[in-house]
This record gives sequence, structure tokens and C-alpha cells, in this order.
Amino acid sequence: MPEMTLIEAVRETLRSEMRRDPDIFMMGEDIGPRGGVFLASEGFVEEFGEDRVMNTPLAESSIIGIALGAAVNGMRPVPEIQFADFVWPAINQLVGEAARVRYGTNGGKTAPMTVRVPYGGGVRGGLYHSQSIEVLFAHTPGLQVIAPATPYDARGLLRAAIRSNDPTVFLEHKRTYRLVRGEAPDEDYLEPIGKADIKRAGSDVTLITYGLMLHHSLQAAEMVSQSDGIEAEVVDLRTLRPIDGETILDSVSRTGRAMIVQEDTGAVSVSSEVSAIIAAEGFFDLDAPVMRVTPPEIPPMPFSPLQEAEFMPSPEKIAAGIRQLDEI
Amino acid sequence: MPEMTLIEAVRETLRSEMRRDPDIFMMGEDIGPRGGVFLASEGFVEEFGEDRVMNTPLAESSIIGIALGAAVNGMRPVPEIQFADFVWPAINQLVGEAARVRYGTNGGKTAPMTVRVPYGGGVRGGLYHSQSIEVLFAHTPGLQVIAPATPYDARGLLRAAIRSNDPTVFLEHKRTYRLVRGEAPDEDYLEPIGKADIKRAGSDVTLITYGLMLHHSLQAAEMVSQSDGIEAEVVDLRTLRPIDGETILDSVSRTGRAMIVQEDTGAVSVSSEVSAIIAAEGFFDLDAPVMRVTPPEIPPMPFSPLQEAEFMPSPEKIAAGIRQLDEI
Amino acid sequence: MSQSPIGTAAETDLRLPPGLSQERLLDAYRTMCLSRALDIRIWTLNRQGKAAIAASAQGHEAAQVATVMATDPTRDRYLIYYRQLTAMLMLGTTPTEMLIQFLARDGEILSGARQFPLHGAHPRVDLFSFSNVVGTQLPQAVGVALADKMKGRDAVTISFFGDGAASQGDCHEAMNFAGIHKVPVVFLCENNRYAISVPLEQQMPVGSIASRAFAYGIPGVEVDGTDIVASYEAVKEAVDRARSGGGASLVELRVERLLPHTTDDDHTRYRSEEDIERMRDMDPLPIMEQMLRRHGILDDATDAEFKESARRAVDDATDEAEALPFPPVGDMYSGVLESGMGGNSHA
Amino acid sequence: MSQSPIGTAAETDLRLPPGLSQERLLDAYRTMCLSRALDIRIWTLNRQGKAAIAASAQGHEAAQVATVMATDPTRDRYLIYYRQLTAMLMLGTTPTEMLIQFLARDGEILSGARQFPLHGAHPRVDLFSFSNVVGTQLPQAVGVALADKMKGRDAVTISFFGDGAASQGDCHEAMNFAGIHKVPVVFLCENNRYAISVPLEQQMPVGSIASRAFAYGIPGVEVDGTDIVASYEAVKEAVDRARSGGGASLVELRVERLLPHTTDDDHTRYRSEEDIERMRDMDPLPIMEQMLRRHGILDDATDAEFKESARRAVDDATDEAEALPFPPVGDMYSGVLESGMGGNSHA
Ligand SMILES: Cc1ncc(C[n+]2csc(CCOP(=O)(O)OP(=O)(O)O)c2C)c(N)n1
Ligand SMILES: Cc1ncc(C[n+]2csc(CCOP(=O)(O)OP(=O)(O)O)c2C)c(N)n1
Ligand SMILES: [Mg+2]
Ligand SMILES: [Mg+2]
Repeated sequence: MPEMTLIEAVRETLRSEMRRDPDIFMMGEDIGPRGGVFLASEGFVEEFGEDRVMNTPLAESSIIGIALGAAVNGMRPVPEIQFADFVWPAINQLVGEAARVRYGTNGGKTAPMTVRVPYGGGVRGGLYHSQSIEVLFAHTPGLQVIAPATPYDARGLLRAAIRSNDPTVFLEHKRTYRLVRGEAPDEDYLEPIGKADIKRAGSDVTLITYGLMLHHSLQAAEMVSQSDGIEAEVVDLRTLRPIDGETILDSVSRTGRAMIVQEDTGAVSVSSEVSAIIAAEGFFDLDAPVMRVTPPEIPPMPFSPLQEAEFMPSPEKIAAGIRQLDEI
Repeated sequence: MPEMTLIEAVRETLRSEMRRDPDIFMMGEDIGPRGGVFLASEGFVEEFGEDRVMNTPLAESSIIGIALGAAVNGMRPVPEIQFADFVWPAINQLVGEAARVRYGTNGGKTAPMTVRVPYGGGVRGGLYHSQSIEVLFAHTPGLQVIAPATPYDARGLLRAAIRSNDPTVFLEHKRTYRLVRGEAPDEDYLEPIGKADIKRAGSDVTLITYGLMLHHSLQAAEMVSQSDGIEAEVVDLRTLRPIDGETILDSVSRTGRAMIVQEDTGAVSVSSEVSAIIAAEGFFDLDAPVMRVTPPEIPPMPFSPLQEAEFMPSPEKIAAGIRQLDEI
Repeated sequence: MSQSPIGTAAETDLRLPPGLSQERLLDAYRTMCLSRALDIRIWTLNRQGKAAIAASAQGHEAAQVATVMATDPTRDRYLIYYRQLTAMLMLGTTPTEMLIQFLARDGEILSGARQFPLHGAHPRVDLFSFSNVVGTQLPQAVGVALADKMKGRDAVTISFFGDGAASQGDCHEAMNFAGIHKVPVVFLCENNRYAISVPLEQQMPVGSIASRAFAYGIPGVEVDGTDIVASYEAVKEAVDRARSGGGASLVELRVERLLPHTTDDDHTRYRSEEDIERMRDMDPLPIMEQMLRRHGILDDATDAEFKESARRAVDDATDEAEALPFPPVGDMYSGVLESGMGGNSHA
Repeated sequence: MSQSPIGTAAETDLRLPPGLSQERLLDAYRTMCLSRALDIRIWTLNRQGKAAIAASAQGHEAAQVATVMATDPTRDRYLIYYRQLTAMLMLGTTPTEMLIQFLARDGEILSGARQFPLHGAHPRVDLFSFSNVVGTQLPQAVGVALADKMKGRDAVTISFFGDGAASQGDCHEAMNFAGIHKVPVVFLCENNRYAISVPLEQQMPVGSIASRAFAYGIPGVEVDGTDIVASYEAVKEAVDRARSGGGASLVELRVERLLPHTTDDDHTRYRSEEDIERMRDMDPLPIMEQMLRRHGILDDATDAEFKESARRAVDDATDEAEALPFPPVGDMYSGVLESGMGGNSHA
């Protein structure tokens, strides 16, 4: 099985899907000869041509609106929003329109499109190149929201997203692009949308997380295992809408303790929903409060390096949280 | 004390604030001679002139962007988004820009503006005149989000919002505009932003809610009091950012049971956050799971009248939830 | 008035462009009569508390029939908004199907009564309207047309919009992209000088929307939308251009909105008496009627028959629609995602 | 080359518009030299791993000094984006203050190092830039100018933007509103033909942004942005118009971006060798230098002194800025809301 970085996993999946299905096309800012600012489409315009790898004007609302129009007319667009921070102008077309095409036409039209959105911090991006923007999407009926953390999942889930017949927001954590390497076979496999994955088994506490924080959580789990003999089970949500309540509840029923780790600010967020699921349906399994490790409630995140580091939930902070929770 | 409807409370507060402070001006679609589609500014253009009651082109992003520019340059704009469903094009200027002006300039500039947003369903509005759009705002550091449910609170909180020095999203539930009457003095009083209010005292279970659902919850509380002798305490959040965790936790510490009632769909929402607060900090006070009464996870909400009614959490459904929770 | 049968007397003084015959004109007029009768009925149903809301097409009828006549419903695509009642009829939607939308009854063809009237997708024509959010259809139409261009299909996409929508950022982005990529789309503006209550001069500093076409490198033309022949010619030219690879166009049809914005509105709050008086001169029905009569295309009997049959059709449709139940409550849960409802998996 | 002192020889053949003197030109050139030296240093600091990211103003210097000279910093307002390094210097920001931004050090004047360089608000001039989101400043600038108009202040607002920003819906909405309400704003486009890698012809079907002014009922003019006098005249006319109640204008200054988009970019991926070669002819520094020398305004000694003192200033500023610590970690928690942090009240 080849080892690759997460950005390579994304690129190879896009390439093989583009080769497989001529109805797939990509559009976005700088995805042409530049190859995308993260090089997700490096070499693509040379292979697939300008029609299928289309540089667009700097206008996010139309990137999504045009992709949506093409999607309802037989194509499978894979538009790219260059940075998650610039998805706001496109919210109307994405949350207001695309998400309701199937429901609002009573199934008469569908919008098979996969919106790729590089997101997240720890890249010295300051207030406008670091944001986590999943909340609104994860709240919206009619959307699928995927946030893989490993090259393996990125391949299987991006493939599943592109082939699915509903609008999907595909979140790629920028910091993981080159940081995270892993095995990802060249086979044509799919990972199921809406299924969480247990990335580490453990019996003492359940960590629920996604994206870059999966890796921080796994590190933290090793730390407390070594130092305190606490064994944390680490659940990688992978899909943020729909959330896989079953896997979460099953794990919590075994550990009795739950902690959600999230890079996005906490108030009214995915971490809130996971807490709420457990507080409603896992209550009698709980031996302790449901804890959250999230950043401070300030705009994510300062440009200054020490402050940026302070903002992010680190393996150390997560480990401290686990120890605290274990003692209750 | 005069009795008035909620829309009258809004109108009278806007009028007296406009009279008090010449830096306040309103802008929006149809707010001029038409008086706004809900008549919130009926008669205003005649009194205050076209400059201070400004009809705008149909372009929400610029309504907020221009208001923001005016706000940082000494004015106190009160822009209106005609229906919450049309706030999406303005998200970039509101969540991306206005919310970070103070933080991103290290206090160098501030954006004192109050964005009025009529929202909510039960008005035969179908998919695009019924939405609850609070999630993203309630998630965003740098915003204040207010959702009053009574004329008294509407007056005190709208006044507080307009006078505050931070960008505020002021949510007015359309169904309450004419449905809800109540006393609201003509005095110059302020209600505190960020403080919930106990609208009914009770010892058996805590209902946490806001907006139209406050009234459904109060009705449900009366129903179960009469039928089962269950006394529900009803907490009206009033502010959705920041959420008043203290009042919630204090109530739950007395009742031991919590239920959140919300018109917005449940996944990743304000109700999730309230659950999460209780599950983290009120856990040892709880005698039962934290319950939620929210609509089905479908786009809010069908135009067809029976389906619309089915969508909304009714007093009956809430009462059934209370009974169920009481029995656990 | 001449009582001569169609196509004989006075034919020579009406020069019809290719594709437009006297028969087609008469047929268009018949649809306009039907549209008007239906429109009046819908307003009444609202006043009776039976229809929750309605936007009227009164004043826009000629513009809409002309537009549809200039297209080919068997291959073209239509992104409408809420005011295209006449266009819907021209495209073969029945009066009963229309009334079911307004009464939100079971079997509603566009959205299963999930949405406002005129929203959803048509089962027989490629006509749709996803939302009430003004202006969103413009980039969508460009995308629809882009797909046709990519696939080498000869379909043309008509994107209806109002003067109000022209202020939206989406309008700019859509036209700019269409100009760059020469996609086969016709931006069809029904400019009735009002966005609800906001008059044109508070919406834009220039007098015409078509004049903006220059900024997007596409042809733009402004036409009297009560003049069916001129409107047809303008749209036809734009459609032909799109079909032959010449790219996008902007056609602005000037019309009057004869009724308030919707049944929820009262235009006397913001329109002067003179304005309301003057707009009546722009009622396309008498204009069309006079024109047809002047050229001997329409006689009293035919006119009477059109109006009578329109009335009957509307009466019958009302009975049929009112007899239907509301959609079953359980239907509301289906079709959020292909895989199911889309909430948390345990729910 | 003439070695005559300023203002004597050859003065007659350079016709300067009112407000522009030889002294001002020389001063502008001095700032351009400083800007260039600083810009080069910043790029180096990035390559040394000390500055996280930088966008360069190289190629834009003349356009920016001309623009600032045409305004009055004591009363006018400036909404910039990330490329206005030269304008910042012209407005009195010191090289040390600039380098602190790029190095994210304590005491950073615009945002407390919370934001990228050139973002935040200036403590001494009314210059600000809230975000990196391209185009958002355009409606904001209109609002700023609207407030001044409402209050009867004679301030003019300059809204800098690039060709890329012109594609955003916000650009349309801003210009349209400014046209309707005649607000005192100058839309100042530095058109360098690229939005990162996307060339102008993939951004718009028309050759100039200024040509869109027509659609908004405002004057639009396109000028060679390496021609400092022509640029000054164009901006001055727009500023005067705004100040005297004539409303908004659009000024497009054509420049070349001499370096890749930012330090993260590599423009050889998407610019041809000829394109890169040709752009060098548009370097405003030699153009300005030749012009000043031709007219006897600049001599060798002065030129050498400008360049030497720029180098020294940049060296000193580097030392000063590098000596500073990063901002204290605890500072990050303040200033979300006036009332406090803005999380849940119990937290
Ligand atoms: C984005 C958005 N903003 C506001 C509204 C409320 N609204 C509905 S129709 C309308 C006016 C539309 O005017 P125009 O485009 O000229 O169409 P007309 O009704 O005149 O045919 C407004 C403001 C909306 N539906 N969408
Ligand atoms: C809304 C938005 N989309 C995308 C980006 C990423 N981005 C940053 S600068 C830029 C190009 C801007 O080009 P232009 O406006 O011409 O300014 P220039 O850099 O050429 O001076 C892009 C696409 C952004 N910052 N904001
Ligand atoms: Mg109109
Ligand atoms: Mg550029």
C-alpha cells in the first residue's frame, strides 16, 4: 500500500475520478496552470483541459451557484473554495439553495456536487486563513459534511462524496495536508458517509474528535497511556452531517466517560451536538460530566505565533483534560 | 403600563431611539414609504426623512457592508434584513467582517450596529420565509445575538442593542409580531444583554427556550400543571450569544431535569449548546437525561398547512415531552 | 373593427418576423386571456383566505408569451421566479396544476406543496425555481447553460429576473461569467420599475438594466414588453445567438406591475395616484387585443370565446383543485438526502 | 544628465498639475525608493523564515504615491488591502512599524499582531482594512463615505481594490449604491492583470474595469499607473469631485505586479517568460527616475542619497523590529466584545 500525504490523497483521488467520469469537472480560483494554491490540481489542466479544470473569477457566490446549475443539468462539479474563510460569500448558494434542491423540488432535481474547502489553523493564517467553518453546514438538512483526518479516509470519502447524488461539503484541514502521511491504497474503495471510525481502542474514556484534532488526540491518548495507564478510545467523526450517534454512544457505553476535542470555538458547534447526543441518549452510561476541549471564545486565530499556539488545543492540554476527567 | 404587540414594541422603540440619537439611521428594503413589509417603520420616513430611513436596492451584502462602514465612521446603523431567509448573502459582511472589527483592529475600530432580522415560522412561509437562522450567529465570537419573546423584553433589549458598541443580530419572531401582546412601559429602561429570564417558576423540570417557543412552552407548562401537577420552570434565554449559563445551571440545580425547546432544527444548534453546558457543568445535579424538543431534520418548513403544523413543536408535544421526562 | 377571418384582411400591414404567424399570435392572446382570468381568481382565493399568498403576473403577460414563443420548450430550459404565471401556462401547465400550487394541495407538481407557488421543478418541461431568494437563479442559469455548452447540446437557458434582482451581487457575477465563457443563456429581465415598493431610481443610478450589458461584453437591448412582436424579436435574436454559439445576451422587457407586489402588499402606500393611473395604459391585454383587431386577426366572436372559455377553465380548475386534500403529513419526511433524512444516525 | 539643482533647468517642459510640485515629486520618489528597499527586505525575511507571508507592492509604487498625494491625509479615509505598502509609508507609517507587522511583534500598530500585515486600523491616519476577504472593503468604503455625507463632513474615502476584487458581487453592489446616493468615494483599482494566477481575460470579458463605471452612472477612467503625473491628475479629479458633492468615481491604474502574488507563490507556473520579461518595462522606479532626471529634478547625488538612506532606514528598522518580543500570550483574550470575551456567561 502506498504511503502518501493527505494532499496527495486528495489529488490522486481527484485525478482518478476525473479520468473515470467525464461529467466531473473542477472549477475555482487558481486551479488551472497554478495547480491550486495547495497544488491539489497540479498538472490537471494539462491532462484534462481548461473546460474541466476551470479557472474562475474571484467570485465565490457564482462559483457555487454555477456549479449548482451545472449539477442539476447532468454534471458532477467539484468546485474548490480556495480557503474556508472565503466560503461566506457563497453561503446563500450553498446553504440556501443547493441544500434544498432535492427537498424543495420533491425529488424533481438533485444537486450532485462536492465542494472542497481547505480549512483550519496552525498554519500562521491569522484571522482569515485559519477558520473552521463547519457549524452552519453541519446544521443544515440537505447537506453532507465530511472532514477526513487521514489519507486513507480522504481517498475513500472524497470518492464517495463525488459519486453521491447530494451536495457535499468536503473539508480538508490545511495543516494536515503535508503533516499527515499514511497508507492509502490505489484501489477503488469507498468509505461510508455518515460513519465514524474508532482510530484507537480504549476502555477508560472516549475522545470524540475530527480533523487535525484527531492527531492531537491520538498523541494525547498515547501520553496518558504511558504516564497514567489511562486508555482512551478515540472516535474520529469523519462525517459531521449526519453525525454517527451510534458509534459515539456505543463507545461511551463502554467507557462511561466522554470528552470532545475540537479546533473550532465551542459555543454552538459540532462539539455541542456530540455533547447533546450523549447527554440525551447516553446519560445512564455516564460516570462523569461530558467534557469539551475547545479553544477560547475569540475569533480564530491570532497571527502572532505564540498566541496561535495558545489558541489550538494541544496534545498536552488534551492529556490534561483526560487526566482530569479520569479522576472524577 | 401600555399593552402592545411585539411589532408595536419594536416600532415604538425604534421611534424613540431615532428621536433620541441623530446618529441612528435605518436602512433596508421597503422600509421607506412602505413602512417595511411588517410595518416596523410605518410613518418613519415622514418623520425622519429619506436619509435616516433609507430604502436600499435589493442587495443584502451591501446593506450590511454599508451599514458596517457607516458604523465604524461614527453612525449607529440599524439595518433591516427583510426576512431572515435573505440574510445568507450578507453573512460575509456580518460574520466575516462586522464580528471581527473590534478584535481584528485590537480595539482600534468598533462597529455599533443592530441588524434587525424577522425570522421564524408558523406563518405559511414555506421553505424561504420561515427559517430560523441563529446558529451561525450564536457561534460567532464578536457578535451579540438577541431573540426576545415578549414586548417588554423587545423594548428593553432593542434599546440595549442599539446603544451597545458591538454588532448585534436582533431576531424578531414573525409569528410573535401580532400574536403576542404584553405590557411594555414607555419608560427608558434597558434589559441586560446576555441575561436569561425565568418566565415561570417551577420545581420539577426546567424548560429552556426562546422566541415563539417560549409561548408554546408556557402553555405546555400550564397544561402539565393542570393535568399532572408537574411544575415546570421556564427559562427564556433572550440572548443566544453570549448564552447565560448561570441562570440555566441554577435552575437545573433546583429541578434536576432539563428540556430544551426550540423551533430551529436540532442538530448543531443553540439547543445543542444548552445541552452541552448542562452536561458539562450541571451533570451532578441531573436526575435524568437532558431532553430536546426540536422539529424533524428537514428543511424548515413545508408550505402545506398540515405539514407546517406538524413541523412546529406544539404545546401538546412539549407537554408530552415534559411528562416523559418527569417519569424518568 | 374588421370582422374578417384570420389571415386575410389587413395582413399586409402587420409585418411578422420569421417564426411568428397570426395563428401563434392568436394562440398567445388566448393564453394571455386565460392567464388574466386565472390571476384574478387566485387573488380572490387569497382574499377568501384559501390561498396563503400570491404574486400576480398582470401586466407581464405579453412579455412572457413573447419570450416563450421565441424559445423551444422541447429543448430549452427556463429558470423562473414567482411572477411567471403566464409563461407557465404557455409551457403547458394546466390551470388546475396552477391552482393546486396556490392552494397547496396534494399532487402539487413542482414541489409537492413544500414550497410557495411557482417554486420547485416542472415534471414535463425543464423549468425550475429553487428558492424565493431573489437573484440566485442567475448564476444557476449560467451553470445550467455551461453544462449544455460542455456537452455540446443545443439547448438555450432563459433566466427570468426582475429589476430588483439586478441589484444583487449574483447578477454581476453571473453576467460576468457568462460573458467570459460565452454560455448559451438569455438574461430575461421583466423590468416593472419596482422591487416591492422601491422604485427604479432608488435601485440604480442608470435608467436601464440593458445598458449594463456593455460591462459584460454581451449584447443588451431594452424593449417595450407590452409590444409582443418587438419582444418576440428581441428574445428570438438572443435565443438564436445563444443557440448558434454566440453566447449570452441581456433582454430587458419594460412592463408595468398592475397589482401590488403580492396579496400581502398595498401599493397605494408608495405609488402615487398618477403613477397608478398611468400604469393602466400599459395593460398588455387591451394593447394586444387592439393590435390583433386592428390587423384583422381577432374578431368579436373569437375574443368573446377566448374570454368565456378562460372563465370556464378557471372555474373548472378551481373546483378540481379545491376538491383535493392537503398532502399527507407523512410525506414531509422524505427526500432530504438520497440516503435518508439527514439527521444524526441514531435519531 | 543635468546636474542642476531642483527647480531651475528644464522646469518648463514638465507641466505639473495644480497641487503637484517638483518637491512633492521628489519626495514621492524618495518614498518609492524606501518602499522598494523595504519590500525587498520583507521578501528576504520571509525566505529566512522570519516573516510568515508577504505580498509585495513592487510595481505598484507610483500608483500608490500618486493616489496618496491626491488626497488629504488629515481628513480623508483609506480602505486598503494587503498590497498598499507604499501608500502606508506615504501616510507616515515608519519602516519599523511596517516590519513589526510582518514579524508579528509586540506593539504592532494595526491589529496587535492578530492579523496579517497591513490589516487592522491605523492609530494616526484613518486607514484600515478589516479582513483578507477580497472585495469586502468596497461596500464598507461606501458606508464610510455615506456617514461623512450624512454628517456634512468634507472627507473623501479612497477604496483601494485589485482587478480580482472587481469580480465580486460586493463590487457591483457598492458601486451601484455609490452611484445612486452620490457618496464621496473614489474606487481606486490597481489593475495588475492578475488575481494570483488568473489573468484578466479569465476574469472579465471586457478589457478594462473603468469601462464598467457607465453601468453605475459614475465617471470611470483608465490610466497608466507608472505615470505618476497622469495618475495623480486622475485621482485628484476624482477626489475633487467627491469633495465638492459630485459623488463617486472609478479610477483604474494599470500596473504590473513585479513579483509573484505573495511569498507563497511562484509565478513561473502561470506567467510566460515573455510576460515576465515585458512586465519589467513597467517597473515604476526606473520610469520615475528617468522622468525626474530628464526634467532635471533628480541628480546622481540625490538619487544615491535616497537609495542609501532607504537602505539604512530598512537596516535600522529590521534591527529594531527583530529586537522586539512577540505579543504576550494573554493579550489574545481581550477585545472580543466591549462587555468581555463573548463566550457563555459561566465560562
Ligand atoms: C434576497 C432577497 N431579498 C429580499 C426578498 C424579498 N422580496 C421578495 S420579492 C422582492 C422584490 C423583487 O423585485 P423584482 O426583482 O423587481 O421582481 P418583481 O417582483 O418586481 O417582479 C423582494 C424585495 C427576497 N425574496 N430575496
Ligand atoms: C473572497 C476571497 N477569495 C479568495 C481569496 C484568495 N486570494 C487572496 S488575494 C487573491 C487575488 C486578488 O487579486 P487582485 O484583487 O487582483 O489583487 P492583487 O493581489 O492582484 O493586488 C485571491 C484569490 C481571498 N483573499 N478572498
Ligand atoms: Mg420589479
Ligand atoms: Mg490583481
